[in-house]
Amino acid sequence: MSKLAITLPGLELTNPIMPASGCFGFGQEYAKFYDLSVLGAIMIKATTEISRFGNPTPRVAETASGMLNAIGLQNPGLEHVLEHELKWLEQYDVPIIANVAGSEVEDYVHVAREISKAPNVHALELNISCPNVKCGGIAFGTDPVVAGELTRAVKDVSTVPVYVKLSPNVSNIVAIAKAVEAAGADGITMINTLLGMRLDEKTGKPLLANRTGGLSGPAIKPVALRMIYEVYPHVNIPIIGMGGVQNIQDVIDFMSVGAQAVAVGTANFVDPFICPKLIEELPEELDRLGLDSISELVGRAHR
Amino acid sequence: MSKLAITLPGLELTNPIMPASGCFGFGQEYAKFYDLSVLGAIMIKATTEISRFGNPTPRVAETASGMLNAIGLQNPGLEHVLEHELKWLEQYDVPIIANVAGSEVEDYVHVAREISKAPNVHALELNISCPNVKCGGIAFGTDPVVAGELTRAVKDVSTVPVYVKLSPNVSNIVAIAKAVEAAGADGITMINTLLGMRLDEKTGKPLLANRTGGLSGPAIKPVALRMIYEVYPHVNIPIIGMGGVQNIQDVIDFMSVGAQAVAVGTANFVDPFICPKLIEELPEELDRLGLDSISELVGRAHR
Amino acid sequence: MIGSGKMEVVKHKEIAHNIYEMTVIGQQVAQMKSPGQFVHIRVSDHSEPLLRRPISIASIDSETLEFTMIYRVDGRGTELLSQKRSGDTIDVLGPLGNGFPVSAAETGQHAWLIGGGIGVPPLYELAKRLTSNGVKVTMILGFQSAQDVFYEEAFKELGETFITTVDGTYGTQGFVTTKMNELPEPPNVYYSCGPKPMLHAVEKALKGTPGYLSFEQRMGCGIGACFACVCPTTEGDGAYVKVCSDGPVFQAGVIA
Amino acid sequence: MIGSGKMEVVKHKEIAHNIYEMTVIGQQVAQMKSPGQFVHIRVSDHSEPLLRRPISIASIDSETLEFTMIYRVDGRGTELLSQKRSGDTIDVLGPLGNGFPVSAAETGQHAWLIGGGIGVPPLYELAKRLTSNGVKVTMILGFQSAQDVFYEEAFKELGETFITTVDGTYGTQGFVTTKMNELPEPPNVYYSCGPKPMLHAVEKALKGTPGYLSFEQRMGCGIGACFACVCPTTEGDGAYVKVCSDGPVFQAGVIA
Ligand SMILES: Cc1cc2nc3c(=O)[nH]c(=O)nc-3n(C[C@H](O)[C@H](O)[C@H](O)COP(=O)(O)OP(=O)(O)OC[C@H]3O[C@@H](n4cnc5c(N)ncnc54)[C@H](O)[C@@H]3O)c2cc1C
Ligand SMILES: Cc1cc2nc3c(=O)[nH]c(=O)nc-3n(C[C@H](O)[C@H](O)[C@H](O)COP(=O)(O)OP(=O)(O)OC[C@H]3O[C@@H](n4cnc5c(N)ncnc54)[C@H](O)[C@@H]3O)c2cc1C
Ligand SMILES: Cc1cc2nc3c(=O)[nH]c(=O)nc-3n(C[C@H](O)[C@H](O)[C@H](O)COP(=O)(O)O)c2cc1C
Ligand SMILES: Cc1cc2nc3c(=O)[nH]c(=O)nc-3n(C[C@H](O)[C@H](O)[C@H](O)COP(=O)(O)O)c2cc1C
Ligand code: FES
Ligand code: FES
Repeated sequence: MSKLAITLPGLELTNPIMPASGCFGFGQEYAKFYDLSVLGAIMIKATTEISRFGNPTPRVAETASGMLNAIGLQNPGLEHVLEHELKWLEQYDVPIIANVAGSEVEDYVHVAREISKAPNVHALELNISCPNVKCGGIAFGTDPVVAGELTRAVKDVSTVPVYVKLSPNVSNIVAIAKAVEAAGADGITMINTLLGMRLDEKTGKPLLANRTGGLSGPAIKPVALRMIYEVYPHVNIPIIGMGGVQNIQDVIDFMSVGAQAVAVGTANFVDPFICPKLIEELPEELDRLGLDSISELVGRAHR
Repeated sequence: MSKLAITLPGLELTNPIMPASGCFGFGQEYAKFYDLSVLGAIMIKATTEISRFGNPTPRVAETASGMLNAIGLQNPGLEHVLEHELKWLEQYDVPIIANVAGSEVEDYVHVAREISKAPNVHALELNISCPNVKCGGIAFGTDPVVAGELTRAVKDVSTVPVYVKLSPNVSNIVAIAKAVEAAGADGITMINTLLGMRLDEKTGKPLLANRTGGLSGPAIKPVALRMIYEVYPHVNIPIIGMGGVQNIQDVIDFMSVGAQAVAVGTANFVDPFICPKLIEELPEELDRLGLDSISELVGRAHR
Repeated sequence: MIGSGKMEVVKHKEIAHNIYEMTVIGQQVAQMKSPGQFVHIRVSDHSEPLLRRPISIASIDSETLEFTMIYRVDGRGTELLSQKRSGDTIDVLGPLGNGFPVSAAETGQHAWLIGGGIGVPPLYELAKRLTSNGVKVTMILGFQSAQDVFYEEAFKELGETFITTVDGTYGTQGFVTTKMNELPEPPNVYYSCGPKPMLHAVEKALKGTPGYLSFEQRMGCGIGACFACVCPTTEGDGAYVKVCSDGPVFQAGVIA
Repeated sequence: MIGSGKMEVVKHKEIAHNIYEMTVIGQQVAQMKSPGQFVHIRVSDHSEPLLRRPISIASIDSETLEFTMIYRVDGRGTELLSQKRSGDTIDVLGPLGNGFPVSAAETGQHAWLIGGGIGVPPLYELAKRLTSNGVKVTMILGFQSAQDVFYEEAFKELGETFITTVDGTYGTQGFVTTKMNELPEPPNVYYSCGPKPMLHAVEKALKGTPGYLSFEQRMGCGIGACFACVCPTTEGDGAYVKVCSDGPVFQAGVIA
C-alpha cells in the first residue's frame, strides 16, 4: 500500500482518502461499519468553544445531484470533544484533523490553542467558510485581509500545522488562497459548500429553517475542480480537495487538478463504506494509469 | 391567458416564459418545432460588434445534473444579426431581448446603440457575466464599480430599457445588483453560469478546449434561487430569473423567490418543446395554487 | 451490526391509492429485531436522487429472510422505488434506529396502536409481536380518505381495528383522537406513529398512560453522524436527540 | 419536420463486446429518409444524465415504422440505454441532420463504404440503398479487435466486405487504410464514418475521388442552436459548419 502514502505538513498519510468535516461526526457511527484505522485521516466535525445546538430543523434538503445542509455547527463544545470524542478516537491509528470554528477571532484562537494539544490531532482545519452561521464564518472566508489575519492569529497559537478551508462563494479564490498562504497557512482545504436555497413546494417558502444552506455533492464537483485548478499554480502549500467525490474517478480528477489528498463528504451518507472502498480501489486505478505512486498523479492536468 | 400577462420595463409579456440567451440561437431552429409567437419573449444569443468564431471544441461537457459550456460568444456579428436574424424574427409577434457583449466598454456601447434601434428589440440584456471570454466579460461582472460604469455607459446610448445579467461567481451578489440599479439599470437577469471544469478521463486534462466553462442546468438551481432571494429585497427593479429551470415547479420556485419572469436555458437542449409546455402548464398550476395572476406569485417566499 | 447491501425484490404491488407494498429478501433481515426500526434505501445507482430514503419495516419474516415495507409515492425517490419490479435489486442500509419496546406491554395488558397514514406500517409487525405475547391490541388508524386505507383486514385479524378518515369517506369522520375519545377506557400502554401534530395530540389525550411515539424527520446519513435529524427534547437548554439513531421511537414526553 | 417523442423498444441485444443493437418503433420513422442521419436520445426521465445522446440510424423499415441503432456502451448514458428492455419507451428526437447523398453514386458505379468502430452502423442503411440502386458496394470496416466486430454477415450480403483489426485478431491487421491500399483500383465515390483521424486518413488516401464523410462532435442541442458542435472548414478565416445541422455528413475537403 506504500504507493498510496503521502506526506503533508503534520500528516503522514498511509493513503490520501479522508472523510470531510461534518460528514463523519467524530467517527463513532462509522466505526460500526469498518475499522477507522484504514483511513488516511479523519476531519472531525467543526468544534467551537461552547457547545452549540445549531439551527432548527429541517436542516437538510435534497437538490439535483446534491444536497443543502444548514446544520449550524452543532457540536458538543471544546471540552467535551477533547475529553470524549478525541479520547475515544485514540484507539485508532489515524491522524485527526480538527476542524475549528467560531464567531470571533478569539473563539478560533482559543479552540485552536487547546485542541492542537490533543495527542492525536495532527493538524487543524480552519473553518473560515461555513455558510450556515450568522456572525463570523462567512465573512472571514470572503475577504483576503480578514482571512489572512485570522490565519496568522491561529498559527501563532497552534502547536500543529494549520490548513485553511476555503469558501467557494467568492469572486476570486486565488486571492484568498494567496492571502492565507502569506499569513502562514501550512495547507489549504477546498471547497466548502456553495450557498444555496430550496423552497418547500407546498408552502412556497424556504424549506430549510435557516432559509439558506450549503450545497454539496456531485452537483458542485465542476466548481471544486475549477477552483483547485486555479489555485494550484499560485500556492506552494498543499491542497486537500473535496466537493462531490463519490467514486474513484472523482479521486483521480481531484488529484489531477492539484489536490494532494481528497476528502469525501456527502458520499458517506449515500454509502457508509465509501472511504474504505476508494482506498481499496486506488492502487488498481494507479496501475491502470501506469503510475507508481499517487504523487505522480498530483497536478497532471497542468502538465 | 391574461392571468399570465406581466409588464416589465420595455416588455409587455403575454406570459413570463422566455428562452435564455445562448440556448436558443436566434430562434430559427426552434421555429421548426413551434410558433415562436407563443413565447413571452426571446433572449437572443450574445451579439458582439465583430463576428466571433468563439472557442475551439470540445465546447460542452456534461456534469452531474448539469453541463459546462465554453462556446465563447460565437455569433455572426452586429451587422449580420441586425440584417438577418432580427429581420427574420420580425415575422413573429414576440419581443426580443438582445444580449449584448464585448471586450471593452466601447464595444458594448456600440452594439447597444445600434441593436437597440431594431424595431423588435424591446430591451437589452447586458452580458457582464460571460465566464468564457478572455478579456472583459467576467471582470465587469465581479466588481460593483466597473459594473455600474458599464451600465451607465450603455444606458446613455440605448433607446430601450437595459437589463443587466449578473454573474453568480461573486462574493456579494447584492452589492453588484445595487450598483447596477444605482447606475440606471431597468432590470436584472440572473444568474449566468457558474465557472466550472471537467477533466477528460482518458487524458487527465481539462476536457473543454477552453479548460474552464460555465455550469448550467438543474445542478445550479439552488444557487440561483438563493441569489435571487438575496437580491430581491434590496432592489426596486424587476428580476428575470434563470438557472436550471426544467419543469413547472421550477418556474413557480423562481417566481416565489422574486423573479417576475423566468428564462429557460439548458432545458431547451433536453426538450425543444420545453418553453411552450411550461406556458401551457402555468395557468393550471396557478389554479392549483389558488392564484388569480402570476404577479401574486412573485416574491411569496419572502412573505 | 448494521448491514448494507443489495436486496432482491420478491413482491411489489399497489395496495391503495399511491401506496405500495414491497417485500424484499436478503441477509440483513437476520438483524431485524425490533418493530419500528427502519431501513435507508438508495433508489438509484447514480446521483439523482442523491440521498437515501428512510422507510419503516412493516413486517419481518426471519425464516424466509424477507421483510415488507409499505410506502406512499410522495416525490421522485419513492416514485423511482415504485418502478422496481420483482427480481430487481435495491440497496438497503439497515436495520437502523431503535424500535418500539414490545416488552413494555405485559401479557394480559391492553395496548392501543395509533397510526396515521404512512405511520401505520410499523404498527403491523408490532401488533403481531404484541398479540403473540398475549397482549390485547386495539388499533386506531387514521387516513385522509377511503382510497388511502390499507391493511385494515390484516390488522383486524390481530385485534379490534378502528379506521378514521379526515373526509369521512370511510370509518369514523375525523382524526384518530376523535375515535380515541369515544373508546371507553384508556389502555395500559400505547404505541403511535404518524405525523408530528398527530403524535402530540395523541400524547396529550393519553397523558398519564405510558406511551411510545415514532417520529419522522428529514435525514441525511440515517446513522447518527450528520446531525440533520435532531429534535429538541423537553429537557430544554439545547438538549436534543437524533431521530435516526436515538429514535425513531421515543417514550412519550421526551420530544418537545 | 423533426419529430420528438416516445418510441417503444421492440428488440434489444448485445451483438458484440459492449455493442448493442436496438430496434424501436414509432411515428418518427416515417420522417427518416436519409442514411447517415441521427437521432438524439434522452436516456433518463430526470436530470442525470442531463443531455441527449446522438446515435446514428443504422437501418430503417418505413413499413413497420421501425428503425435500428447500433451503439457501444461508452459511459453512463449509453449504459442506461443498454438497460432498456423490450416494451420500455425511450424519448427520441429526430431524425436530425443531413445524411449521405445516396444519389452521388450512379447505377453501375462502384462505391467504397469505409467505417471505423461505431462509425460502421450508418453505412448499413446506406449499403442497402446503394445496392438497391444498382451501385456496387465494397465495405472496408475497421475495428479494434475480433470481439468488437459486428454486422459482417449483414454487410457481406450486400457486397464484398473486408474487416481490419488494429490488433490483428481478425481480418487484416491494421487500419482501414491498410486494406484500402491493397485494393486494386479506387472507387467512383466513397462514403466514410468513423473517428476524425480515420476520416482524414481516408480523405488523404482517396484524394481526387468524390467522397462523403460523417463527423462526430460533442453536442448540446443537436439541432443547430447552441454552437457546441462547430468544426472550422478549410475555407479558414473563422468559417465553420455545425455537425448537427449542417452535417453530420460533409463532402470530403470541407472540414479542416
Ligand atoms: C424513520 C422514518 C420512517 C419512515 N417510514 C415510512 C414508511 O414506512 N412509509 C412511507 O411511505 N414513508 C415513510 N417515511 C417517510 C418517507 O421517508 C418519505 O415519504 C420519503 O423519504 C419521501 O421521499 P420522496 O423521494 O418520495 O420525496 P421527496 O420530496 O423527493 O424527498 C426529498 C427529500 O426529503 C426527504 N423527505 C421528504 N419527506 C419526508 C418525510 N416525511 N420524512 C422524512 N424525510 C422526508 C426525503 O427523504 C428526501 O431526502 C419515513 C420517514 C422516517 C424518517
Ligand atoms: C452524429 C453522431 C452519430 C453517432 N452515432 C453513433 C452510433 O451510431 N453508435 C454509437 O455507439 N455511437 C455513436 N455516436 C457516439 C455517441 O454519441 C457517444 O458514444 C455517446 O454520446 C457517449 O455517451 P455516453 O453517455 O456513453 O458517454 P459519456 O462519456 O457519459 O458522455 C458524456 C457526454 O459526452 C458526449 N460524448 C461522449 N462521447 C462522444 C462522442 N464520441 N461523440 C459525441 N458526443 C460524445 C455525450 O453525448 C455526452 O453529452 C455518434 C455521435 C455523433 C455525434
Ligand atoms: C451535513 C454537512 C455538514 C458539514 N459540516 C461541516 C463542518 O462542520 N465544517 C466544515 O468545514 N465543513 C462542513 N461541511 C462541508 C464538507 O466538509 C465539505 O467541504 C462539503 O460538503 C463538500 O464536499 P462533499 O460534496 O463531498 O460533501 C459539511 C457538509 C455537510 C454536507
Ligand atoms: C450553451 C450555452 C450558451 C450560453 N450563451 C450565453 C450567451 O451568449 N449570453 C448569456 O448572457 N448567457 C449565455 N448562457 C447562459 C444562459 O443564458 C443561462 O444564464 C444559464 O445557462 C443558466 O440557465 P440554465 O441553467 O437554464 O441553462 C449560455 C448558456 C449555455 C448553456
Ligand atoms: S440523519 Fe444523520 S444524524 Fe440522523
Ligand atoms: S449541437 Fe447545438 S449546434 Fe450542434
